[in-house]
Amino acid sequence: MEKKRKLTIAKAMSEAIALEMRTSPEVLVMGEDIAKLGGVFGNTQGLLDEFGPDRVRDTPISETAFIGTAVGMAAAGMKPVVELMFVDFFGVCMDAIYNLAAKQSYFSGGNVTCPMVLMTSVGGGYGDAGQHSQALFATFGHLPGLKVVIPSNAYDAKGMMAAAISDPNPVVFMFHKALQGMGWLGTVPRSITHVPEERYTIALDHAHIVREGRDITLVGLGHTVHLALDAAAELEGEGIEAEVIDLRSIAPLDRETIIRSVAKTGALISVDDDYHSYGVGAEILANVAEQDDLHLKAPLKRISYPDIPVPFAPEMEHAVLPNAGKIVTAARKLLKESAHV
Amino acid sequence: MEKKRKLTIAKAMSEAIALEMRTSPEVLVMGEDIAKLGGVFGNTQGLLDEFGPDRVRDTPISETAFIGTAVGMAAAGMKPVVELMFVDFFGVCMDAIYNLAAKQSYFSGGNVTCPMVLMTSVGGGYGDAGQHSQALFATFGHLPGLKVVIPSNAYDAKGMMAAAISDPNPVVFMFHKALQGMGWLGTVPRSITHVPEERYTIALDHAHIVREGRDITLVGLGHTVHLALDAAAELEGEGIEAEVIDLRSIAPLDRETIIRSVAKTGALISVDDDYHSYGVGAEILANVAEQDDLHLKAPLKRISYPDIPVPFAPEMEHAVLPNAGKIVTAARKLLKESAHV
Amino acid sequence: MKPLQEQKLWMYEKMVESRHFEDLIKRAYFEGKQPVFNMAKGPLPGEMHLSDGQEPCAVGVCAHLAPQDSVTATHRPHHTAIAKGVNLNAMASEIFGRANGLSGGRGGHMHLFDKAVNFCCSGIIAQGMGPAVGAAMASKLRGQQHVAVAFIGEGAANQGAFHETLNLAAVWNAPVVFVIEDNAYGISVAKRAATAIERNADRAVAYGMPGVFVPGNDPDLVFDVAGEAVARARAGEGPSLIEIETIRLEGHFMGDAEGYRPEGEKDALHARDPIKLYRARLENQDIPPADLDKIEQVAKQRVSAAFEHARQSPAPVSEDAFTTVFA
Amino acid sequence: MKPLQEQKLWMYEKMVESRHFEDLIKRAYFEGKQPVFNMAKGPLPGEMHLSDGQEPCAVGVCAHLAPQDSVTATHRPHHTAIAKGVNLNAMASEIFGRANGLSGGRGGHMHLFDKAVNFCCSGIIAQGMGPAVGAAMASKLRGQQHVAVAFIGEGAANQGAFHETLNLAAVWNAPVVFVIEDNAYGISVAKRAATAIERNADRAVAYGMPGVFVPGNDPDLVFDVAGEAVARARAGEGPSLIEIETIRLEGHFMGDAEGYRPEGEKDALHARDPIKLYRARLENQDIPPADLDKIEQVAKQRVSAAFEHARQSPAPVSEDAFTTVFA
Ligand SMILES: Cc1ncc(C[n+]2csc(CCOP(=O)(O)OP(=O)(O)O)c2C)c(N)n1
Ligand SMILES: Cc1ncc(C[n+]2csc(CCOP(=O)(O)OP(=O)(O)O)c2C)c(N)n1
Ligand SMILES: [Mg+2]
Ligand SMILES: [Mg+2]
Repeated sequence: MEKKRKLTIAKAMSEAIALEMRTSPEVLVMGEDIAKLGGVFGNTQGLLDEFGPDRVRDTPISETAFIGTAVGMAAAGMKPVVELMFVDFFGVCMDAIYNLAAKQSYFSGGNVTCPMVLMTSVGGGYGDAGQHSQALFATFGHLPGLKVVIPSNAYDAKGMMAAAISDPNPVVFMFHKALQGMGWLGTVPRSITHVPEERYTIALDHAHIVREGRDITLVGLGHTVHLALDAAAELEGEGIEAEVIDLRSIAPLDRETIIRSVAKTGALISVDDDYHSYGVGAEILANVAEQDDLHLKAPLKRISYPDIPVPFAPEMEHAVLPNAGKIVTAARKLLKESAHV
Repeated sequence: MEKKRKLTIAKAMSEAIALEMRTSPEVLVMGEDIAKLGGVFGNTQGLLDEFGPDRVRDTPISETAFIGTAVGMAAAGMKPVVELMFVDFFGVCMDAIYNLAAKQSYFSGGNVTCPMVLMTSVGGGYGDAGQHSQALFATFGHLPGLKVVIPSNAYDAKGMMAAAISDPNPVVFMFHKALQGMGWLGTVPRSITHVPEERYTIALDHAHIVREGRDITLVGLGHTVHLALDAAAELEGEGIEAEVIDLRSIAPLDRETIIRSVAKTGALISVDDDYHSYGVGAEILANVAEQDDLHLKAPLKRISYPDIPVPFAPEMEHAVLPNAGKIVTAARKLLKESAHV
Repeated sequence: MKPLQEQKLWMYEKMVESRHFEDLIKRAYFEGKQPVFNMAKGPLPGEMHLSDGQEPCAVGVCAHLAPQDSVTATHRPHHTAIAKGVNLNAMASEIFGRANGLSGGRGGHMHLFDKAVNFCCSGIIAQGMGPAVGAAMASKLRGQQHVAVAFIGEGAANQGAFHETLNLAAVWNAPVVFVIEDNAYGISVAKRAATAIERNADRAVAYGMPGVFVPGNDPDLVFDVAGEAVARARAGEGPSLIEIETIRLEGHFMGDAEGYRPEGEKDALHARDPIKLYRARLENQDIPPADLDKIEQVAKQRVSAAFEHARQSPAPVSEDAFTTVFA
Repeated sequence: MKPLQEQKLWMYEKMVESRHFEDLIKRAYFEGKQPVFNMAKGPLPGEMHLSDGQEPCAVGVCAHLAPQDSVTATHRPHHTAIAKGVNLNAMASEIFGRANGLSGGRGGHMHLFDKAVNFCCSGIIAQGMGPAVGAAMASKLRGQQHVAVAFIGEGAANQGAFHETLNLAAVWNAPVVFVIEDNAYGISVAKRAATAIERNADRAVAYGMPGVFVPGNDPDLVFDVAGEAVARARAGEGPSLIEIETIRLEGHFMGDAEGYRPEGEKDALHARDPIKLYRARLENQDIPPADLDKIEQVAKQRVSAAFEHARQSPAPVSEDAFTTVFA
């Protein structure tokens, strides 16, 4: 029997970065507390010891400066991996991300690329309130020139990080705090998976069908993949077979996989923990609604985070976050109504 | 016959601001080049002369500082109107907007409000390229705590600006360069309308049906309202009666007006000039797709700006912008296909 | 500007109150988080940034402020809030996420707003500085004499907002004081690894405003320097920058093992506990220990009562999440 | 560091080349925009920021740079690009939005990238500064001696990115030079209304780096000061800040009526045209006018040929809009 190497996403990320650093002198890591501390979320643990302070650089609290610096390094052919500690901080440095990194290739007609990775933590659920709990997937997915990915488990995280570092384009690598595997944040056990020791890559433009089913399609990303899987397990007991899609990437979005699945199941629930309006679910639903040859048995449905700041008190926060129960209820309702049609 | 006062949006905006300033000492205006120059886009013309440099303040090129300053003034009960010259610059100051202004009410449990207006120019079409031509509606609409509005004509602009300044919440007031009425930017003539001299307000949470029709619903905002109207005029010649909705606001979004219209027409095209994915059209379509009692005669359709940076050369830029022709073609196609069903 | 005896006693009282507040937080924080530390659990979920050691910054500055004056604080706000006179019961309730908290449990420990004393804070580094300039300008434009104070950490002095707001305040001659609490670290990153010069106070020349470094984490010295700066602002003479040498006696946030500190550094810090030192000084100045004990007792009692109040207060209901998003 | 005669002549040539470039732009820009000025029309749509008067900044600095050295410029980039050696034909084509432009017409005048000489620019104020530090750090980490120069306007020195990048460059000892072209205005806003101190060069103390003010818009003085700074950077001694007094002979962008300037200011500026003054100096230094005429002629000819090239080049096709978004 194959020996299992169970790793957390945090460990998988640092392992992937280390592998790239070993083979490419152009890779370096920069960010706040990523060197000595190994990253607030553990994803750069051990890198300073192995690669030293030239290639693993703690920065001042100057996101505009060091992300802009990464863009200049990338233009020069280096491959910086930079961390924006919480995605919530994008407001102090978005220009470097969306007007510089994202447009470098275009403004140079493809002559100057921007091979950089911006890794950033997303998500709430642990009481960190309105400026440290946001997902903001769509904020990034909406702006052209960025690849935007989010792994749901350690195996994917390692392969996607390797692919991200190798990609000649800026990749926003979002890791969800609830899956990160830092003890102090709790962790969905399913995100801790076997991770092969060697290097491998996972394509950044393909969604992954993590569970097949014929009755309804559940689309999730990051944390909500696990909620969808939990819901699918519960629905199974009621004879409903849900297909679960892990988007992995929201830009590019693998529209075909979603549409193919809905063509099969005839029903869709999109589940994400970003804000509702102009969010991930809107895009998923719109893509399906635009198709002219799908036979839907129920209206499309999205479960997302409501259009409110993230409240601190758990009584409020937990109530408004998506969860498996909400998915189950919604699926039941959709399929029941469809049965009446 | 009533005497017509034909004003541009620029003039309507400055007139509305002046009216508020006359009656409320708490209103002041701040931004780059808004005093002596009267605003790069003319919307603060004359204010410095009338109200003086204490209340009409040119700022350094320090958006983080002066928008943050506006938040603090608003907390103290003043009503600052600040300008972010181009929406494209949001990347240098978004924290002040989305983490401070937008959340001040929530973080204080409603005890501290944030009565401020952030006015900002949007849109391209005149060759200003990738960092000065973006619309970014959805970027703002996605983040809770902000009202996000965009007028399509001078009458609306005046009433919406008055409402925005009176609103106890932060209002992002987006004005489209193609409608602004600055000679040097060209202007859609229809945006120059009669504007009553006296103060009036227009609700910020209601879409406006600018043309009734029974065959298909066209939803637009700002500039694309005019494209939709042009398309509707052309479609009329073919016997197709299009209903045109001017969203006026994307946050809050008047979902009911859209759904009611589509319930009547059975077909929808959403038209906007913001980026496609996770954009305005996605939200409009998703809302309709979620309904369970609509009988659609065609798939839903969105026309938007593609997921590419705005190119400089007109041969490229004009080709990728939405226009009336694209709407007409899409409407024809949808209705033709539906006829075959 | 030397503090009067009653001002000294007030500073002592507020420092003790603040420290006791943090002590009670420490106990409550780990409830439900044992045996495995999980930030999401217990009555105080989320990050928790304690201010132990930094009390002199808060009291020395806030001693000069009236409720009408404004303060914007940081992710580490408790000492500042207490010195500014934030309602202790409502603040404790807020941190416990209760319905009668400052914001009804919506904001939590990094987002404390108390309109009655014009206090607020933000968890994004340096971003509270703009609002402080705004509060100052509102006062100025209204012809009032209220001032505003923006507190930040030394790490925040490398954020763009620092530069922009100091320049804007200077150009507009805003009645504002910028106070840097230099605790030598931004999370794990030492000041010298992040800041190009030794003293941020020297950056004031870039804005043509006075910049003063206050050594020794000493309430009386802070009082002195802050007094000048506040008086200057109140007199319409413009903004000032102050950097206060202070110490962080706890980890960056609770749960921080502080492996990044050099061997022995932490122990040495404890010998410099400013409250102990200040008490010793007061005793030296012939204030009877019994008086100080009494002050201490009352302060602690007040805090304990606030915690009691918070714990007995009702939690919000889930529907509350949807209200106050808009006014 | 004084320029040699050939360096002087090079500076003269590049200034003339730059000015002629702008002169031809001026003519082309108004084509199709008459009688009513409409920015969207004609062969050069969009905003157009000319560099007339600011040539000394570009040539005095770039005289010290090789193609391997990097420059990041601003929304007003033509003089800098020309002094850095950007391909003139491809640059002209780009500004005309032609398929053989630097980016095939995707970027336009505010987004000129020439990889061969490591030049780029950005239209968002001060945001090119980070990439310059990045280019410098890439060189340093690779053990190369290339330097980077970030050009900005004096208005940009009030943007947060200025502070953050100077600090970062100092902390990391990056081989970078920050150059401020002080033309006294940010669009309509005078420097003194926006900047708390008289000279941005004095802000260098906030980062422990040398800061030098260069008066007089004088190519030789710029050459001198920039030479020191570039040498310093190349020698691994770290970053520098330079502020150059210069003048903007045209409006902020074309079409700007400049009503915000005090009466008479503009006329006085023209008397200070740096190219005329430099030519007079060179003549005084016994360079035969005929030699200078010859240089001028060649430079102008080169520019005219580039414009001819651009005008005869094909426009992109609409499908090109969709390529090169990603590499
Ligand atoms: C813009 C931004 N970047 C990063 C962070 C994460 N962060 C929170 S506290 C902190 C350190 C702050 O250091 P300092 O300003 O010295 O304050 P201290 O924690 O020492 O009180 C950092 C980096 C943040 N909240 N905001
Ligand atoms: C972040 C940002 N804010 C505002 C602008 C609009 N803008 C373009 S040029 C300019 C003035 C710049 O002044 P300065 O830095 O002195 O350069 P100059 O134009 O004088 O060369 C402004 C405000 C911008 N492009 N980016
Ligand atoms: Mg600190
Ligand atoms: Mg200037």
